[in-house]
Amino acid sequence: MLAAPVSTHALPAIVDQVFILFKDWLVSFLPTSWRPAAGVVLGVIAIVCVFPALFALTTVFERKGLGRMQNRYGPNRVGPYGLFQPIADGVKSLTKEDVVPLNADVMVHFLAPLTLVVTVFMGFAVLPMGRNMALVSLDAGLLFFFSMSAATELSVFMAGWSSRNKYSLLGAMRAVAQMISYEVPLLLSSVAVVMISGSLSLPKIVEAQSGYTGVFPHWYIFTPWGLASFLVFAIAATAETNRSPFDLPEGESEIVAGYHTEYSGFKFALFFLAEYLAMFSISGIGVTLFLGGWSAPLSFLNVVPSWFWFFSKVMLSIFVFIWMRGTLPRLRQDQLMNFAWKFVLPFTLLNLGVTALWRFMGEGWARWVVCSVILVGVYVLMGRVGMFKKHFGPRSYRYAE
Amino acid sequence: MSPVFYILAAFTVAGGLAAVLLKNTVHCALALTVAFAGLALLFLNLDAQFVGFAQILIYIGAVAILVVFAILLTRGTETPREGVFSRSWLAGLVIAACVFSALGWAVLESARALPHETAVPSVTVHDIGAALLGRYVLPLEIVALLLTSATIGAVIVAMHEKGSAH
Amino acid sequence: MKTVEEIKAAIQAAVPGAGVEFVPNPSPCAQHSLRLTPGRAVEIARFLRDDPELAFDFCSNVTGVDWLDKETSEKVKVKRTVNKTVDGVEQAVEETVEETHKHVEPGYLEAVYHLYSMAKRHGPLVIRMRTVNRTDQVELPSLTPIWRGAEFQEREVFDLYGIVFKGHPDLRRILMWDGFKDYPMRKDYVDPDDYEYEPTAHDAVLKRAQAHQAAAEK
Amino acid sequence: MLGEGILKGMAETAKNFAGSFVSADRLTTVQYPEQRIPTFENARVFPFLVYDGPDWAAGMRCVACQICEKECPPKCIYIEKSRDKKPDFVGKPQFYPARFDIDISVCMSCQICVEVCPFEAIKMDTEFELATDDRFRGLLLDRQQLAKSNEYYHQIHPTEAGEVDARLDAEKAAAAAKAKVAAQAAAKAAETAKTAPAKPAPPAGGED
Amino acid sequence: MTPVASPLAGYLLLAALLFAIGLAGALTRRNAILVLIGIELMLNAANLNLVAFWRFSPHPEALTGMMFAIFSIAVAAAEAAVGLGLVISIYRHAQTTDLDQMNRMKG
Amino acid sequence: MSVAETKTEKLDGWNRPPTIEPGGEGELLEIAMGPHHPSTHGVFRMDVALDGERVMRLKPVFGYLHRNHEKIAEGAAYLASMPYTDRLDYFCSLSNNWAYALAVEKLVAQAVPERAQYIRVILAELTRIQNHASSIGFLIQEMGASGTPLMYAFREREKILDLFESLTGSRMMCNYMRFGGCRVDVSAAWLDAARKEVAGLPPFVDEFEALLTSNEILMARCQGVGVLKPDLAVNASVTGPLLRASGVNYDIRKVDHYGIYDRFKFRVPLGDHGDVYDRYMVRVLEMRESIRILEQALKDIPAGPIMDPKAKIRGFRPKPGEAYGRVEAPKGELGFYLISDGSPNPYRYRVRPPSLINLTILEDMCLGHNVADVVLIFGSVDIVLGEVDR
Amino acid sequence: MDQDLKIELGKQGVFVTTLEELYNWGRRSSIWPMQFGLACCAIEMIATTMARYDLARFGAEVFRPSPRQADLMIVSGTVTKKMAPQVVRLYNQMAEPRYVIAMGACAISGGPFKQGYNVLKGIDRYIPVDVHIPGCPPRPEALMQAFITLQKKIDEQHLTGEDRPRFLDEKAQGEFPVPEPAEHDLEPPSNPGVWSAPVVIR
Repeated sequence: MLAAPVSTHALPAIVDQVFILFKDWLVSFLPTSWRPAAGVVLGVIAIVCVFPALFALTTVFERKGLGRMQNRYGPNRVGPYGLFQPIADGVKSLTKEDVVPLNADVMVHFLAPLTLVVTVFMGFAVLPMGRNMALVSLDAGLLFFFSMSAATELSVFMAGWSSRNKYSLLGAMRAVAQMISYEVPLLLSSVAVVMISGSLSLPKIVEAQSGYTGVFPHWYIFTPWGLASFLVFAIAATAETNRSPFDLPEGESEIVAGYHTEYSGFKFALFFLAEYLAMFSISGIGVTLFLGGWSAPLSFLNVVPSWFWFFSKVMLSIFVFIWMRGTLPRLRQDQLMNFAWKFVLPFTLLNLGVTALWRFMGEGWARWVVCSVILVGVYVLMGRVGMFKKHFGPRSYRYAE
Repeated sequence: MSPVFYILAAFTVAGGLAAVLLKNTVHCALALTVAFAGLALLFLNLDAQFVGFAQILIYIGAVAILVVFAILLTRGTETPREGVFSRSWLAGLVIAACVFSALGWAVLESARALPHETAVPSVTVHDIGAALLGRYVLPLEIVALLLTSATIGAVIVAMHEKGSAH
Repeated sequence: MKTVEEIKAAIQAAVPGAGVEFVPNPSPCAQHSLRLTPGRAVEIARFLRDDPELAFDFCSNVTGVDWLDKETSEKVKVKRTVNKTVDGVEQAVEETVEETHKHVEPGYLEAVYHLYSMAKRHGPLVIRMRTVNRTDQVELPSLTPIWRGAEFQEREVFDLYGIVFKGHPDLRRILMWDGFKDYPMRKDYVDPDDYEYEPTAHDAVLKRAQAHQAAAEK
Repeated sequence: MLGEGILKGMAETAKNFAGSFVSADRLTTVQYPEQRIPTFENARVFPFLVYDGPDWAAGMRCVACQICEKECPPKCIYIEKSRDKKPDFVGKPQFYPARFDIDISVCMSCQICVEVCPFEAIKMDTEFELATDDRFRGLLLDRQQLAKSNEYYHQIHPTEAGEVDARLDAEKAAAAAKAKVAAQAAAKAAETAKTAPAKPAPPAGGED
Repeated sequence: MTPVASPLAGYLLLAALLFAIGLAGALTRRNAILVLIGIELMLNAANLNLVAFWRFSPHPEALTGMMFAIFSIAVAAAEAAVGLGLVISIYRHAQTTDLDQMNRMKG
Repeated sequence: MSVAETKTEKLDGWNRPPTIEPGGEGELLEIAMGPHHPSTHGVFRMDVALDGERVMRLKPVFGYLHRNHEKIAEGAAYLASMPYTDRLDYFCSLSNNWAYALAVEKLVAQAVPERAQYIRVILAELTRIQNHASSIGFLIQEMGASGTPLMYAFREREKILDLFESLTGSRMMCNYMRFGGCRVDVSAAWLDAARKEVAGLPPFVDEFEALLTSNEILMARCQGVGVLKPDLAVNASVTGPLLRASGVNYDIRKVDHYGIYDRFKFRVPLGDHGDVYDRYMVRVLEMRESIRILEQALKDIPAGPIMDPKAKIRGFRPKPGEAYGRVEAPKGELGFYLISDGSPNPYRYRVRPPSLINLTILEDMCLGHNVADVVLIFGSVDIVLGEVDR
Repeated sequence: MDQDLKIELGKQGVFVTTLEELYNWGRRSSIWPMQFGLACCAIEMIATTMARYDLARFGAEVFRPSPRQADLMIVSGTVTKKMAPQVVRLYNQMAEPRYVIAMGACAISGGPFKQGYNVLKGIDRYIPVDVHIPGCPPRPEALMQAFITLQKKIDEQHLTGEDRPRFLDEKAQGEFPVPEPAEHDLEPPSNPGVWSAPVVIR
């Protein structure tokens, strides 16, 4: 944890750093040699409390939001406005019988959800959730994040394989194949940011975006390459978290419930938790890389605490996840793979080139025009070619009287 | 020699042993990832952050998954009827034991000459990047070539049969 | 569209020696039908499908019908000589006696096909085939090779009536499970005894419920 | 351009999302236990037996003719005729159901019993909240549970009940007229009988 | 184990042990994939050596050992991909991953 | 994955599903999809053999909802079967009613008064719209959309069901038509409500189309999937939107001229590719045509009786004979075949279920495709198990 | 929960009571039905989850495709003899606590189709049913009312004592025998452990 250099004790600054100050105050009761470790422990406790709570809220808001999109209320009876719904779900999941299939691999079956949740939680360690609010400020923070998200794949496989159920295995294979395929564009799209900011450390990346031109921020999404990377990142992130329209691993219309078909009770709840936590962490990374992390969207809004901006941006991205889920049908396995390897990956590579071009063209409007033209042109071209090659597109129909 | 080292070492060796000894192939692969994770932690213990994370990303995120996929694709999940160890297992064991004793003897012999605790080197990712694109740019290019050719080679090897079947 | 009689003539012209019989339908809709003898039925069906003028390319409906053994009793007055003792004397007297003659017309199973033409937009033409009896000779030629649309329907007729369609590519039970033994749509099928609890039993249901109770008490 | 259709779809759901906060068309939920969709007059769920007057046993219109029992497609009605008779609404002595059970766990709400009933005695209820955990006692309704007053009938099916009442009134009037004629005839006959040698008077047609 | 003065010796011993385990696995297992697993273990043991040498070298800022380890990881990944590709390819041909049986068939 | 890899074996017409050769590796994976599989519209089962995710063999298994409708009907009076027809295709009870009434009316040469004919047309077309909307909703649901199109379809369906309920008394099991007319008359208020509802339908279809028609994912998933060639479709007795999506112009409303469909101006939309997307679009376009019919019918509906006064209700005993009557139900040709032996019960009562017969070519359409496509193709056939198994 | 028992439990400690209440509240507020439909009633079940009726308000829109994760099996429609073994098997796969709602006439008793040869005369012959909804099909509101009835039923359950729910009774049956289709009928035609016919006096 970075030290908290609160220079001015103006109220906004105090509010901004309130968590850090609180932590420092708590830690100050301990001997000095214990303080760093205690700080980390406190941070871990905070993360372990905050994000599951956020998960609980998100599930109920997702269900309500989906409901609204579908002209209905969604859960609104359990507690005020249905807010206690996730608590009830939790109580029930905890007390529900834990069925382990007879021929399942008991040990692996038991370990899979645990390792999944643990690896997903690890990802939060490097997220800067506000000014000075990263649990550990690693030099190779981005790398750490991706290595953790790569480790989740194995847990998914373990879950699917140990259940000894055809649907589970099929779901797990799908999930792993999909996650591996989309990890490549995910990594490469963030490489663009690393190229410009010149750092793998997430706080540094945020700082690189925290300037303003007039009132408008210097976020990477407001550059041609940044927008393109962001789109690719968003697509890949959706695929990584198995959300609609890439939710094939759980495609209930074909393979029942995917890799967690055979899980019940609390273990199933853990999978559920892990899915949402992954959504938060990947949204957090997306926000950090492209949307300026904890910096305010307009310069005069800086009085609002930084953690507020971080969490609102994350929630906004969660809303988009939900929105897409409410609208889109899912792709097919081969289409998903083709999309990853034949569309997203080449486009990402091109974008890397464009980023390099941007880096070396220097300030001025020329690089804006050149980069935008290349990206838009290639996008339209690839879209056209893809559509024609796959023979899909709008059709006309004839009538008989 | 901190207790952390002993814990990690035990963890890693246990993973490695399990990977070699277990009956079920998938269990072996999973145990292998345990060993990989232990090694990654050891790297971190050695203050090699970048290598540690790269170890997790590549070994657990890619190699282990690859192994698992290969096991499933070759239907290796069932334990074979004829036993899991090769007929020449004894010879193998002997050779391994010999190798270990030779190495161990060499290490212990030279233990006195080995350097003692040194200061923690302050190497940032930035330094590594600079080194990769500076002094080590040639090996980097070669590795890039190697990786590309390996990818193509693996794809071709795996695709080949399908092509000829039709 | 040609009338059914014309079609019959056309069939007989095209498939020499085909046994085709005109079966009138007394109902007001007058959908008369043709009865084919099973032997040449496939050829006739192919002719019906492929003849450019008839072009019955669309086999809409396949039905099985179960016709039970029909017992017709008719009362006949018969004259015969009976030995009688009239006035103490035994003599042969001719007498008219009423006798009931029972004919048992053997039952049969029937498969009915309704054909239409999508190309010519006419129809329906009803063709029917009969099995010899209801017990052992229940084979009919399958028309699935001519009209694929008959595939599941013939399977259904096999399942529920027990008509065995020769030449059907995949004649298995379709609605009932494989180990099932009976042909439930036949008129003489007896339901399994599972009337354990019938709070509003009456008529036939009552009888079965009572039978069940009697069996349970035993 | 690729992605256009997706955006169009997203716009559609967004419209519904936003609309759900302002427009009733976009938020069609009727919150059931508190709010209810008004029942339609024609709605039908399960049959009930209509009775007139305050006493359900005395006023029951059903005469145990058992037509509905016979016609009921799933055979969910069970009727036992009474041994004695009681007068019906026009005063004619009729049998009544000593037992009238409907197993609503079988009933398919087809309304055929209503259609075939010549006495306007069985009608369709609109009550549907009948879920129970007791299958054997909760779902076999006897005649007391089935009996509902004519007022209730008016309440749930006002138009139809009005027609039925009009028809019954007409029938009653016709019966009364017939009875009157019969009574007059009887009176005449009695008069003539007075003059003529005594004849047994015909019974007055159900005037009680 | 005798008390080792240098921590490096501990790492080296551990690496030797892992290497031996990997070697034993590679030499004794029947299944081709498990042989590959053994080889991976051996490679990792080597990596451990490299990193340990880098850590305790007099000039860690030269990054030699670490670079070696990074390249070795990259090469190992390539090796794993090609090796498993080969295994799958052979499996398609012979319908087995049992090395003993593959030997028996002689191509 | 294309069907071009499949080897079509021409065997006396198009009789056998094509056989395809496995790609080479390993045994086939046998999966029984159903009978409680989430996307089999109830209790349908497909025994699928997979090579990877590619379908090599597919055998539908029926009978999990075989409720002995025909047997029960043969033991009951003609009228008593009317409520049972509701439960055949439980989405479209009114079409079923009509088909059965039509068959019986043919059997006894029963005329139907003008007003009743109009009511029948109105109800049948409303049924068609709600069925098509829901079937598209289910199709997209199977494609993985989390219910939104289905919700919109059901939102509209509820409005139509309100019309049904206020007229016939029940939401789904209307039991409305009678031999020679209809059970109750429509009121002016009902007609107004129906007009209002019909006026609200085009915006609904527009919304539906905006949500789906040009969606790239939907196009990518549906186009070129589950192609059904017209000649095979005809030979396999496929009917309804499935047939018309293959480009065969056969709509029983136009062919048989039953009811009073001749009086209305409407067109029959046809597809050229015969794939899932065409089926989807044909349904959408049919909804639009149905709205046209409804507008005309609601404008022209005459006054008059709704039951033929000569119609016999009590003691209904048709003379011996037989009749086959069919209508264009939303799912295809729904026919009833009745044999009367002069008794109050039909001697033989047979339903020609479009859902079952449309499934004949399920295997042909699915072979060589992905499992995910199977679900889609199956959804595009639009079946209801009550009718498949009866 | 009735007053007497509250007092009685109060003796055992408030903790138990509140725990029981929390447990029951959790169970009843989060009933996830299984995504499983049989016939006509299934359509009304779907309609119940749709915008107009919106079962989601009770937190019950999470229709789980996998029986392991579902709490409630809504037997919505006719159970045929061919299907009955599957239904029982599915029920066996569900994790406790599990509930069954028999929706519609067919599921309760075979309904209008009970005279058929292939129709099971009520699913309660094989598995225990918690709530029965008559109707053919029941209106969506009726399903919701049944749902509320089930919630009330759960609320009234005590975790200890004689009337504790079945899943807390160690001696109670966990797996139910799955009937086998035989030559003429299912074997056994009913499961005597679950169901016995009441005596019909007639």
